[in-house]
Amino acid sequence: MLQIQCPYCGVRPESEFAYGGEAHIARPTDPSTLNDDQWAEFLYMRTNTKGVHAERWRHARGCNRFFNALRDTTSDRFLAFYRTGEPRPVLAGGKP
Amino acid sequence: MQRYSALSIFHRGLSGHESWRPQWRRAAPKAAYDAVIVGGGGHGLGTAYYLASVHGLTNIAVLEKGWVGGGNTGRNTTIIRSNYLFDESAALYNHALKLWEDLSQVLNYNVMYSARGVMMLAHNVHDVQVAKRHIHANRCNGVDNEWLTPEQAKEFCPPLNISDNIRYPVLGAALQRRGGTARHDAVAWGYARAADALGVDIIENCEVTGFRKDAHGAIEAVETSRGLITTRKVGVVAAGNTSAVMRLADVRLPLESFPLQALVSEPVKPAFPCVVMSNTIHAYISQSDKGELVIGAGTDAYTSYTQRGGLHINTHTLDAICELFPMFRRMQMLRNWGGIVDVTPDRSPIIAKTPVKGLYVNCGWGTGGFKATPGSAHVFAHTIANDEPHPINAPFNIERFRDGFLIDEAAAAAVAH
Amino acid sequence: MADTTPTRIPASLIDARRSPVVTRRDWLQPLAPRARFTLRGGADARRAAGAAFGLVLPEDACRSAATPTRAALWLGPDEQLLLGLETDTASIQEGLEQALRGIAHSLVDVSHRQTALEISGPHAEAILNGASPLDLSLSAFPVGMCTRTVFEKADVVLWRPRADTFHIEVWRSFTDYVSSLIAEIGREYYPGDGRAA
Amino acid sequence: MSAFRTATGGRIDRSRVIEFEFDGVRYTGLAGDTLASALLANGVHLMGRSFKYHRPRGVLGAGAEEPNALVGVWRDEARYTPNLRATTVELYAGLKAESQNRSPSLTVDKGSVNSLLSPFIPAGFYYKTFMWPKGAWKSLYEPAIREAAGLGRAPRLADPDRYGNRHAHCDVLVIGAGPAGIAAARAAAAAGASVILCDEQAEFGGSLLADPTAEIDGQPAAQWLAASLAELSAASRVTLLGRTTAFGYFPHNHVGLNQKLTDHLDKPAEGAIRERLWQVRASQVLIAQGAIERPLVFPGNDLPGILLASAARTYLNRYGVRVGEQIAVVTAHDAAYQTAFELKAAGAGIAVIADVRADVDAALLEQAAGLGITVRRAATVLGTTGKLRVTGLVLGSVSGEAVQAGDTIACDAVIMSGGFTPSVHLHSQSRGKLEWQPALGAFVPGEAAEATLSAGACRGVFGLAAVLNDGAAQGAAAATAAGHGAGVRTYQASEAARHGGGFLGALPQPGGKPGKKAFLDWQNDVTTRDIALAIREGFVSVEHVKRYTTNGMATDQGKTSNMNALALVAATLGKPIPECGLTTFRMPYTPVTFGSFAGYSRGDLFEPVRRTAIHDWAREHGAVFEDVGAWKRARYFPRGGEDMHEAVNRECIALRHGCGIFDASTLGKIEVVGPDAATFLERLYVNSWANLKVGRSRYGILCREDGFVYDDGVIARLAEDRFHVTTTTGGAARVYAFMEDYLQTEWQDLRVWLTSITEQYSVIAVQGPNARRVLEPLIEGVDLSATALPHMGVATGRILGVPMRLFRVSFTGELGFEVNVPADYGRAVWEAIFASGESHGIVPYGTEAMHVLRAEKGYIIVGQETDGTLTPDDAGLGWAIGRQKADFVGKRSLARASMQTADRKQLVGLRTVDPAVVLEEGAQIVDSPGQTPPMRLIGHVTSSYHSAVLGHSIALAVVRGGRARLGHTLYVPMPEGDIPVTVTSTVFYDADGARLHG
Repeated sequence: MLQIQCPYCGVRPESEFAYGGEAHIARPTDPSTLNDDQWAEFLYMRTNTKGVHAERWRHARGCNRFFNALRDTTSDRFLAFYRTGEPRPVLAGGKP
Repeated sequence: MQRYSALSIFHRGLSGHESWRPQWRRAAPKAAYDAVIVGGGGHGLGTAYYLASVHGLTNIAVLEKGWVGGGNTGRNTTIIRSNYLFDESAALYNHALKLWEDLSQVLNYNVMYSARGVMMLAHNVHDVQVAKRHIHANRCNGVDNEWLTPEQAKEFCPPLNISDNIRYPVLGAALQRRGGTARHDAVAWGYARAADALGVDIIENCEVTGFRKDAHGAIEAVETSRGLITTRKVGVVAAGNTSAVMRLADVRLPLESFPLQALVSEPVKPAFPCVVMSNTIHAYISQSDKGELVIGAGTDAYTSYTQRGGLHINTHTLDAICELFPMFRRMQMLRNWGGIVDVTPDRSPIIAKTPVKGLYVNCGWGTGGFKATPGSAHVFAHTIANDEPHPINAPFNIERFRDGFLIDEAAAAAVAH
Repeated sequence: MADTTPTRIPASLIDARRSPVVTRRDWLQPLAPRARFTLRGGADARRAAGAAFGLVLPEDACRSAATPTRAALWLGPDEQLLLGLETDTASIQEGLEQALRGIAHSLVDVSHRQTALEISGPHAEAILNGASPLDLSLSAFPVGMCTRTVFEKADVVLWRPRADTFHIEVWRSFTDYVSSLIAEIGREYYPGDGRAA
Repeated sequence: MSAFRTATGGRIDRSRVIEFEFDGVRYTGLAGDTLASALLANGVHLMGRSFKYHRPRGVLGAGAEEPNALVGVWRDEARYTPNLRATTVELYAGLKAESQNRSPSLTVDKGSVNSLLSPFIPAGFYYKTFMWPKGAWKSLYEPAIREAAGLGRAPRLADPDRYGNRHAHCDVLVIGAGPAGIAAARAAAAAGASVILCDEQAEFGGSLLADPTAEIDGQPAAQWLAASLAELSAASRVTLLGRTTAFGYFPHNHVGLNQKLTDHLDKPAEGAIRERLWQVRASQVLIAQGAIERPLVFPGNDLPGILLASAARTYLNRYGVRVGEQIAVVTAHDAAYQTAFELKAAGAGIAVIADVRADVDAALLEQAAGLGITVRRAATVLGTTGKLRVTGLVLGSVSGEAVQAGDTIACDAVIMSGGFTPSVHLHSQSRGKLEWQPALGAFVPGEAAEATLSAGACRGVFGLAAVLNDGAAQGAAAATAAGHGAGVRTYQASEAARHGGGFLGALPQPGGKPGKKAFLDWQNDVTTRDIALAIREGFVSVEHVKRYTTNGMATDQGKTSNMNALALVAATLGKPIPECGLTTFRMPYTPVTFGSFAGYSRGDLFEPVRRTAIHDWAREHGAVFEDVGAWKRARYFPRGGEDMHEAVNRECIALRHGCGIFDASTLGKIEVVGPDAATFLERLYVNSWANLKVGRSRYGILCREDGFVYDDGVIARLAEDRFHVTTTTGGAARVYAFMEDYLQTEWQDLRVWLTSITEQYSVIAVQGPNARRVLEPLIEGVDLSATALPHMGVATGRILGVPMRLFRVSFTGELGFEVNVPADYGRAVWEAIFASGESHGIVPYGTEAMHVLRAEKGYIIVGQETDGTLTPDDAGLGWAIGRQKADFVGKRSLARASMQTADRKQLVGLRTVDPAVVLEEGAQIVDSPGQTPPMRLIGHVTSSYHSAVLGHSIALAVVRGGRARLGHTLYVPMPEGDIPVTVTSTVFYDADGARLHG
């Protein structure tokens, strides 16, 4: 069970959270202007990063807030936690 | 190829087994191949075998970044069944099931396919409806699957707790008698040996690091940790690592990779005759030939490539097993392990051409790829050889996500009211 | 929004207003019915509501403010659980609605949505840790801390009003589960208690 | 007392004699014994049979590493536990144990024929045979193999014992309470850190328990141990957990511990917890698991009576047991000498010390000579004699590459040492790297992946003083890392044993060939020849060797075998050991009981049983319940011996002619409040909401972004800024999460807040032509007339004085109301309505009648008619879509060409040609009769019932291009033949809705 740092409540066990998939995939403001390929890209295509992954979590059984995290999917180590709407942090060493 | 039989073991046993040769050669990569398969698991090795045996393509190589069969092939719970709901799925998995039935003889390698029966439990009215829908659809598709009352289920699987004193009593079960298990390592090794015998190079410790495309964007070479390999056809069968490999060719896929854990108990004398699965209680169990209870459950919640997961997955899997089989409460977990399963949005695989000419992909098997191994390999080989999908895998294309023609086994099974 | 206080409820009905049955023990008690409101909104809503409620609603995460008869529990940056005496339900609601007029917010009566249990005594932490994965030591979970959290397979709000006492707010249909589970865990410490009825 | 028990010494309680049974024979032991030590004290070495060849086996070790002595233990039939290591089973009065994997008995085992056949059943033989005739694998070979395989037998009865669980946090978790662990725990505790110290054994002390002569800080080690433990016990922030194995290292310093609480007790208290799973989250994990002695690999090394030297020392010094009368020692390590000396002092004869090394410390040789013990250097072992017990050791001598045969030394026990393998299991489980230390011939922990430290022998530090000081230093470092600065203290210590030497692989044999029956993995019967065969057949990766030979895959997980096998692989391939790599260490460290993972979760605690406030009334009135998610819902209310169909028919007719009352409390309810609430619903649901008036409600449909129906429910507007949204029972939690997702991450501009009110209200549906008459007398402040409260009208008022939200809605097609009252009043209000309704023919009805009634009206149930692949239009709900809306969730997907095609599966009604035939739900549909598999399937039956009111069966189905097939005949192919059906409208009853608007 991972330990996750909710930006509001602090460090909590994973069982309080719901994983929300890849972060920074904004819903298009006007979906009707997208062609089917572009829409499928929004719906389904994911980077599935092997490495530093920006992802959403919701403190579903806590403060109920969505937030984002950077996690290395090759070690499951979290590298940053940040609130929804904030830009993806630049990690030390310039790794995006 | 050295034929395997009881007699050959006896003969060679008399001379201390000194005369056995390697089951497959330790090949070094050549500069060029007619086709290259990326991924030395069951699906990839099988693909190479069928390319060679069915399509006559023998100047081919299988590239494996680690050791053959070391990925999900060697990490799964070995369940084989074909009782899927949608016609497309039933056709694919049943194609595989037919190949399983004489795979040992075809490969001259005992893969220990054992049709012990796969029983899927229903615990509520919705489960019963879903099970019946499967059974009817399967019957009409020529796939065996039958309904058992709780008493019949208990007769088929004596350890099953069908009393009312459990949280979700068993209301019945769908049984596929032809379903069962096989020996996972043997599948990889058997295909490797048979492919090797047909001239296929199986190259371990060889990681793909890039693709080269020609002026028209078609594949012309694969860059590897062991040098450049020229080829016009590449089939990627890299399971959990597919996204990473395909990214090297700038192909994006609707995939996410999750950790999936499984475990075995200590070996005991025969105590469990079949495979039992429960979607509602979230667990599945069988007993291996060695005597271990083989148990699996759902994935961890998050994407990961670590091949490990949380303790809570184990507690939730085993409380389900103990609820259904309370006599196993004193059994002991011997070994737990993790794999990386690549999951598509509709939980059905992709076996298809890609936007890149000469590049083919076979992925997205999620938690259930082992059972499809021979069928998947067979139709993927067809796709690579002909540059056109086999009718069976035609629906399992990438475009279905754009066009909305999903083959949504998960949604069909798991919506509650 | 309707006034939710019964005006002429027959006595039999008032008696009926009881939480799901929990076997009473020295260390595990069901708490009496109480007034509960979920307030969601911004700091302006919290300021206004606090003034009417008679408390400064906590701005710090997972902290509470309390008087002998009322409490405000921070459940999220935009969510507070307000607790009061059952008999004050109507007056609390009126007061809050009046104070919040013109301020964007959501105030919802959840008095009957959940029940409350009190677990106390020297083993309270250990018993709770039979199902709660949180660090409940006083340094990590000090007096006054509150949080929504997971309790094995149920969601609860856990609040520590005193060092040796926790209150568990739980949705009513999970009360049986949570109280039975606590009783089951507690058997180790209170072997005579048996399992919850 | 037996001849093998020493007169004095050991940590057993000689005043407490304990009776026990092994294979039906009664023995006695002493309090403090393990089953293994007690049997050894009785001269019993033969304790088990191996997995494959059924070879007779004695104990090899004295602890968790034991591969041979596996036994079944039971107090009663329901508490039968197979495969326990006799070396870790603590003796209690009346213990019953039996050996395993033998038939009919341990001394005479039919299966031992496998040993004779061993030349013909080498590693992996089963992959090469049993293939003919096809089908024989399952019917013939597999059953035989299964019967022969397995170890013990599975328990047959439900386990009555209880299991517990505890989550815990600490600054420093110290795993292993030997000298390193204790020194570490003391250091961390002294610094103010909170500490959990666990050890798998009954007694803390580790190696100190078997070393009577060691001294620490000038006092005997036993005294130091007692004082240290007293100090730790007294410390308030230290938790000591004995009989507690750290079995698994999970991500983010989450460690699973298994604590055994009752297995050692004569009579566990009724209801006592047998085992507890500790789930520990530690800031720092300090591993002090020590090292495990390696056996030496030589022909015949598996006979009973051959065991590890360290085990013999433990049996002697901790349990007061000599493992034999005349003991031969084979060693490549100094420590075995001390064991020999101590055994000699305890009265055993030492037949020989055969040292593999040519160069041996002169002091040891001198000491041996002084005791009259012969030492052979540069020795090797060519074989052993004996059948059920070792009787002799065939020695050889090594000179360069040459091996000379030597003499046979008579003995009744052989103790051996190949040196010690640091226990890097947990470090490796945590994904920490391992480093090869050539000087030690061992892997030790390298770079950590988590906040992990190791101390003492498990990281290659040997010698008591060094181990203590390493423990103290690492303990202080762990405390510091956890935020408690600590100074480092040092210990003075002395011990008799020395710590030089070691050997990996197989002892040299004549001709450089692997000898016969030289075992690497005792339990799985893997020999040096199997390894050679695997490599010959091309299995050169260590993982392949492991899988092909099964080396290291037994219940001991290779604790004694992995390093020797690896060395053999490396030697055969001519590669350095570190280049061959090590197989992965997998959780658990030692086998862990399933029940301890399950903990309290069983029966009603397996998952919450959710009951409504009206549940008890329903139960008292004979309801039969069904599980819907975690809820219990009343399915039907049988009267006087009715079966379900009779009850449902009666309930339906009573409702359509009079009135029915239904508990709809489980439906999800969300209060959506805020100035932008209407805008929010407008964006989310497919329907229009802006134009919904206060006091009115509307049936809403929610799609996912992929355009498929996700949920549905009635949504009422209570105020301009307040909506009462209902969801399906199963959808409550996920719709709430879905809404929060859009609010928090996509539409942060909206001022809207959600509150779940599912459980705030009891929802009582009162349906039927008499519904108004039933409710009217009870209600205040609401005019129930059709004009004041028309269909889909919503009002607030009071019922019996209780505040109420009243919905004029119908899921039956009749005049209907849903009364929402605060849940604590639910039952009382229900009873009052029921009483009021008795003169109007009211009946309670359950979910089954509800399903029939709604199907008669063609109302869908999400999850039954829909399955995640149907669009609103497919489900016949296209009318609900707000056509003017620029966007809503799913709209773009619905615009794809594939969503518009005429052959999509569409919801239709079906009538069977024979009105008495009720189709089976899930049955498939074809458009021509007489098809054979594979058929062209065009749809399936989603709902099917007998309609008592209509007097015929009805069904809903999804059919390709269904709406264009209205009036067509289709076929439902069943095993008994095709059932012809006619495609109809989905509405079977009251098509113009007159009753609804009554």
